Amino acid sequence: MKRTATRLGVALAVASLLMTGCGRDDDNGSGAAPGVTDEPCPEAVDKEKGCIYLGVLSDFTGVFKGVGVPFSEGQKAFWKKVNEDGGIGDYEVDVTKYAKDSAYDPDKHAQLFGEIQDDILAVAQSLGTAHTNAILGDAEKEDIVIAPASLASSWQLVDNVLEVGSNYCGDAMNSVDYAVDELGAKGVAVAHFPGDYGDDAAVGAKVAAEARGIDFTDVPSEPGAADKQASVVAGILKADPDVVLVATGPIEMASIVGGLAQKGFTGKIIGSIPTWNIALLGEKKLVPALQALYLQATSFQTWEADTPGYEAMRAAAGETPPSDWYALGYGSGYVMQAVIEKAIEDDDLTREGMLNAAKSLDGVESEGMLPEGAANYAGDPNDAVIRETAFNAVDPTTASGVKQEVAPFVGPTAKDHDFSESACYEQY
Amino acid sequence: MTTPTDEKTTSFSGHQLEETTRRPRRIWGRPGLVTAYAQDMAFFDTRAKLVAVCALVAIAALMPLQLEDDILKLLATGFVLAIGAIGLNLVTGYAGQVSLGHAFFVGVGAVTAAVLNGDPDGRRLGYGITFLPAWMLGAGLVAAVCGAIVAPLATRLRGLYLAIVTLGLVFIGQYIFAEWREGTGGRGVGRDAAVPTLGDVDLTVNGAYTEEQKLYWLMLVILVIFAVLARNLVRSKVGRAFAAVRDRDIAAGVMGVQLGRYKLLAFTISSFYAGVCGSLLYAADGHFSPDEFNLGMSVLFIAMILIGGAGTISGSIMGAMLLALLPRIASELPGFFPFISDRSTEHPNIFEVETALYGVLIIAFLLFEPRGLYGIWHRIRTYWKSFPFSY
Amino acid sequence: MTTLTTTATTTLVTRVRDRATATPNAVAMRHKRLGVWQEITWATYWDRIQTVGHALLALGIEPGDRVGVQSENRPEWLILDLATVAARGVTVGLYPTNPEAEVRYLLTHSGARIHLAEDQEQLDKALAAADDCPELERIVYLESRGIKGRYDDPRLLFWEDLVRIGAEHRAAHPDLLDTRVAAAEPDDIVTLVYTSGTTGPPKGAMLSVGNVEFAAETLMSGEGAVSPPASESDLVLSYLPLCHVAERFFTTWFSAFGGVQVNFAESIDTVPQNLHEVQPTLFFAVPRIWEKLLAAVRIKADSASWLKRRWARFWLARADRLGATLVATGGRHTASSRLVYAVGWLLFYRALKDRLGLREVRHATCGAAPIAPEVLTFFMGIGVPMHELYGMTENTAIATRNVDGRIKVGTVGEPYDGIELRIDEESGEILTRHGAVFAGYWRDPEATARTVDPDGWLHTGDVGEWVDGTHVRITDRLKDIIITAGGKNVAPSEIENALKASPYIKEAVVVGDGRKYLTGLIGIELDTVGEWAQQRHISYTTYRDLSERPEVLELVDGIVREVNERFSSVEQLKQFRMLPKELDHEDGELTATQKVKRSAISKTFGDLISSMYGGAA
Amino acid sequence: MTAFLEAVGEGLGTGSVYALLALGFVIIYKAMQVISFAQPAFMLAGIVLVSYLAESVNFWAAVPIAVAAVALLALAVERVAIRPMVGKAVFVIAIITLGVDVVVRVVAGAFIGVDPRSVGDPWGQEVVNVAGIDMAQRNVAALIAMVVVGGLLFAFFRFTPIGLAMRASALDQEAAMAQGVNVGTVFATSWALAGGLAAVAGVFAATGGPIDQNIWIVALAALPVIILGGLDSLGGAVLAGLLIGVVQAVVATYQRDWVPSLETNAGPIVPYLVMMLVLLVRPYGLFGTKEVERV
Repeated sequence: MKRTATRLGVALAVASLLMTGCGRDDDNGSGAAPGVTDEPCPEAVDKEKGCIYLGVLSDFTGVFKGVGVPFSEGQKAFWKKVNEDGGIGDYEVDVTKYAKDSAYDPDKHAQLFGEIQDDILAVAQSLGTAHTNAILGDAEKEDIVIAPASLASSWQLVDNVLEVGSNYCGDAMNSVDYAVDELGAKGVAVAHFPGDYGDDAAVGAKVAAEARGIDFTDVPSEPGAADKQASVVAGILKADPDVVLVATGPIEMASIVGGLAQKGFTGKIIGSIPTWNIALLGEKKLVPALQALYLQATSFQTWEADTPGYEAMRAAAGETPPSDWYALGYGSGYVMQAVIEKAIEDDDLTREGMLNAAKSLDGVESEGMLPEGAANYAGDPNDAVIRETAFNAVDPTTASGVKQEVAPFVGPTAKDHDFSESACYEQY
Repeated sequence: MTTPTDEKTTSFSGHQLEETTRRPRRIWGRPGLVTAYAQDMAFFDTRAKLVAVCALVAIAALMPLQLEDDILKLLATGFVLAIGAIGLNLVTGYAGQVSLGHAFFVGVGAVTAAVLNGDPDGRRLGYGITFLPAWMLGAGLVAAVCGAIVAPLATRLRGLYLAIVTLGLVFIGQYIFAEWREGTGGRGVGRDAAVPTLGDVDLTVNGAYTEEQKLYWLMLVILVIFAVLARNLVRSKVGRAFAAVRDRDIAAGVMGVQLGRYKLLAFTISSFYAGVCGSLLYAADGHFSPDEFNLGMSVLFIAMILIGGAGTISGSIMGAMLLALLPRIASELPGFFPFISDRSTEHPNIFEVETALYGVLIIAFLLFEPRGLYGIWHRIRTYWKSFPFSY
Repeated sequence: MTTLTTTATTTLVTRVRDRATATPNAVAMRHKRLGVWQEITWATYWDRIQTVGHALLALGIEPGDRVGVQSENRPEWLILDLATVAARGVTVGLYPTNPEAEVRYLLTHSGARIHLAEDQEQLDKALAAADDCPELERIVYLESRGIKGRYDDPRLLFWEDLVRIGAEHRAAHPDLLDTRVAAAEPDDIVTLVYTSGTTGPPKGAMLSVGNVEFAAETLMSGEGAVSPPASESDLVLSYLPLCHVAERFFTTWFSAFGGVQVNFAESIDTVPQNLHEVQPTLFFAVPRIWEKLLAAVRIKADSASWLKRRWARFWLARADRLGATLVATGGRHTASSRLVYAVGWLLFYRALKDRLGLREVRHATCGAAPIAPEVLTFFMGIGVPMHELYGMTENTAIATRNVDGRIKVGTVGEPYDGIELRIDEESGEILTRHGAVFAGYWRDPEATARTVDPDGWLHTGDVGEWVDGTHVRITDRLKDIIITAGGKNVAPSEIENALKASPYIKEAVVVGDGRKYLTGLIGIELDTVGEWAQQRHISYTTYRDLSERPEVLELVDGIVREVNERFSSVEQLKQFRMLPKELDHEDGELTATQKVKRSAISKTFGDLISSMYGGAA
Repeated sequence: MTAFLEAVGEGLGTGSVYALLALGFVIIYKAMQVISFAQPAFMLAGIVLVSYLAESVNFWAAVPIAVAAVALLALAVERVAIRPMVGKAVFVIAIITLGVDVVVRVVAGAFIGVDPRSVGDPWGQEVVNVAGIDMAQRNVAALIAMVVVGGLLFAFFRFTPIGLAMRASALDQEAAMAQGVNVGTVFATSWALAGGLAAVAGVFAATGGPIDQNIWIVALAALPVIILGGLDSLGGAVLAGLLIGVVQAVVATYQRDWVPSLETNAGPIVPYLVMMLVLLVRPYGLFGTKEVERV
């Protein structure tokens, strides 16, 4: 026993010596800002250049992996092209090393952000609204700029979030206006995920329905296939609306469309942008229903769009399966690129510098990848909000499975709505 | 079946031959010469244990000066999980009541703490109580009350029936959490977790020490307190009653152990620990959502106690630490096995490997080392204890 | 030797009383109950002695009355023993293994008025004998299990009731016992120790107050038996039968005279465990125990995992060398051996001794029967200071002992200071004369006269010789000496002990009196041979089956051959047979102290023996 | 009334899926007194296999192949991870099956890939009108499949030697062994059967729309079903499965009328609530046999 005690004593002494003798490495590398190094990127084109690390918090295995995976691939393609074209200043950009899979779980999202936050300059992709909200507090503390893969109506209220495109709330308003004006709808139902994403669309629809004086029915949904959507379908049928707004994932949307079609529903079903996935075309029995009933509300163009940006993107994509999410990921790069360039221009490539650069950004040349007026963070938030929405219909002949059916327009509700007070979803 | 009174008359214990007033003395160098029951049941029954545990705690306390923040965070999470694992071990490992409902009580704790601590003017319900012990114990108490409410149903059932019913608790709990948006933030959204502050110091803000260092110390202190409490509990009359219920509940009942009472107690205490665990579990990430408290979390806790060692406090801690570090271990794997990708688009990738590894760990431990990490430790200890022989 | 006066004789009782006054809260003894070693202080010990003493007075015990005890070692044994002495009675110890017939003989012969039977088992024996014992009035029992409510013999008295009677008597007559104690005289008989005669019925040796006092003074003073003398800081484990004089010494008398802390083993089966827990500082064992310990080390080391086995073999080999060195130097380390031992202690011997329970032993003693030198050497090698000593009931165990630094292995050491010891030139018999020579055999003046000659010399019956003029070597018991047909005198015990030094051999009985050559009956050690067989995948059912396995026969044959090489050709075994059963006290093959009764053996296994001399098996 | 009957029809469809799953659980339980938590994983494996096979061969050929393959997989799992534990505490074995579930689910899930998959079933969302009630074809198919499979199982247990051995073993394992029943074969067969049943159930759970790897959650509903029916009752499993399916569907349909304030679909927790209510009255389920306790 004495021997054990002695041995432990020695071990303790050695351990404490080790711990006090050589302290832990408290600073982050070469003295530059977090996420900026003089060392080349892991997959550098030019080994002479330093590296800027951007974090990616996406969904590779969860409900929205159909969004997260192509989105991330698009981003990678964008930055690969930027790096090949000489990078930004003395740096190249890496979006691979700190790419994490949150599996569409806000808690895991927050946890992963904690893991990478000391190693990145900014977040190039934060997928999900509630998810981005979960890290917003910490990010604000550290002045970290975030590019969200989410179109919530709250982002224009936050300085460090670089939103692009119209939000779910505005899209929903436009959808209702469209239904009333073009389809003569008398009633609208919204099937949506619980949570900020679904609620945002629901509130938009509700606001528009009230403004236009038509019936509104709220039908909460939840992730899951046909068995989980049965009650949703039942709820919609009971309300008997002329148009149904859907803010879920693609599987849920497909089940709802299928269920409604089965029961003879003939109105329109307008889904938020994340409700479409090209794989639904594999569901042969379902395609006719989708073609007949479904519209996708979005402010972005589809894969085959005829702009220089899309052309370059298609070239960069090569063999990658076409996906509008890929295009969105690719396009979002323009904004981050502009912010980094401005920060370098200001000779302040730090988090603060990035934030200042972002705040002063009043638009970006995206070669037609982003909607008109995107990336305006300088002016009044309400003015900067993109209010126009286009509708895509299912078209199996196109590369991404959808094709623009209704050109971008701004409905009366969205036009007059003040987005600068609070996020739509907070009014749910 | 002998009656306990029969035993007394067999020798002269009824008379004053043994003095009870005197403190039991320890005879130097003779740990086996136990002269009092208290000594036999002592917290540290040997000096080596005392020294070893003190040394371990001391080393653990010094770690933040040496280790990087990301590891510290994992370790701190491990400490908190260990509190929950100890709780589950009390009801499952010690009292033998298999519970798959632990996640529910953890959830109750997390929600309660968040509600108590939350900003009164915030988006969600909050009472603005910043005093850490208040919301931590409050969370534990509310969870304990839930445990006490559930216990009567649980005491009617045994074995796998009980396991499935407690599993139902998780589903019902998730439903309630999802419905109560005011408190929980709702499914898929969640809310900010309780913020650990001591006095005016917000432990989640970097200062002279980083957030991770401060949280690590906080969790270490709390874990030590709760581990000591649990250890004291299981070496008491209550602990022995638990063991009796576990080993053969009918026999225990015949011997005068009030089954209902002790099962109730086991569930209540276990839930209290779970509640405390839940209140602290999200301090580092600052956010949680009700989707967390699902079957997977219950299984995680079960895995902790089985991998650590059922019916041991130290095993609970070891199991929790291993599972807390598992993601990190998995993320190191691609370095050793190049065929494992760290990109989620390729297969097999580390995310899959991590999850699979977890399943494999469970299977492997139960197949090869049913007593878990504690069993391994026990073997090592026995190797030296039995030195220079093998038995 | 202190002054002995008739007015205030120091007895065991007064010594306990004085100690209880001086250090009331020191630990007198420990006994294990429900897994915990319960401590009994001197104050409690003395208090209980007084109460039980009063009880004896209340039951009418007069000076010289006998009180029997048949129990395992436990505090009550000592309490009753000393209470009896306090009442000037005579304690008669019985072996717990004594079968009913012997209990009947002993109770009848001693004429015990009160008898303590530990539990139902002992009580059944006592009750069966009781009707033949007119003097037996009361049978006290300690464990009520199976007795209370089932036995209605009016002579029965539960220990608790005895204590109650004592307490009442004490309250009524507080000074009566003190008066009785003060009246003690040196010639008072303290105890009858029945010698486990290997021939004939047991004889009760009477030991007086004076005997015990003289013996204790001799042991405790000067170089004594243990130096420095046994003290309060010493611990002993009490596990050998207390009715044997050696254990009485090491337990009761060491405790009373030296203040040694007595720890009672739970039972004979748990001795290894208890030894490990208690880690006594003084340890007495009979050769059989030492042999068993040695066998355990060998077997366990061999069956350990690979690394541990290698390690153990290495250090045990060093231990052999260390032992040899110590044997050569008389027990003192040389510089190099001390260094080797120090390293070995750190890496192996300390742990080994800890496992054996001998880690704290400062003085280990072996006696009561001859032991093989290699056993002693082994234990000296691993750092257990072994001392062989010699003594017998009739001289209150006072004769010779080995002294640290002058140890001679193979001898029983030097006579104590202040006693007389000589070896009869003619017969070679060892004779002693001193104050501890017993007062005679109870109710057997004839035998007394045969044993103590008119000059006061005690004839020990052991044959010995001087070694280097200072140490005594015991050759054998006088009556065991075998005279072969060729007229050669052979001491069988040396051959037997050499055989028994093997871990596989438990019993060896050399036969050959009046025969042409020597032969042996050999009994295997079931544990070790069983293990040995298991490792070789030899299946067996019973002891007899195992004994008769050809592989086992081969094993034993090898050991016999090896031992034979060490002896001259007349002393070699020409044949051997396996004992078909384990020898047993109850079957009369062994004495209570596990000594072989040769007469009984030659009768029981006559066929086997004659088969070795060409007769029919 | 039509809506109610349509809900019942819907419920019979999902109920059939539950019943098929529950049969697997019960078969394993009867053989070794263990609940196999690996059933969800086998179900997922079946779905994945069918979704791949349906691309090359057609759906009708894909199903039997997948069922056989999953049965083999279950057999392998039993041999590797379960057989060595026979005789250990049932709870420990149950947890091992949880581990198996995790591993198999990860591997099977990896094959689902990024985009939703389809089993390529011929029914889709087509409906058939039965006596004025619209019933989804896939629900009718599930019900028919359940009846057919149930009948085959009945015949298997009734008329084949191994079926007889399994019944004997379930009744008294030691006595069966003494009569020469190879308990190892019984274990293996029960696992293979359960695996196959899970695969069949999976196919029907996956009909009607695209699925992702989270489809396995459906299988959890079978747990309250088996408790409700009684762990050792095959008939109980079928009845409880249908009952739970119907109650679930009815609640989903009428929840908004009954309790408008509830936003979340209560369907998934209905089985547990029903189970708990029943257990309060009958601690061994509706048809389970009371466990005889020996001290």
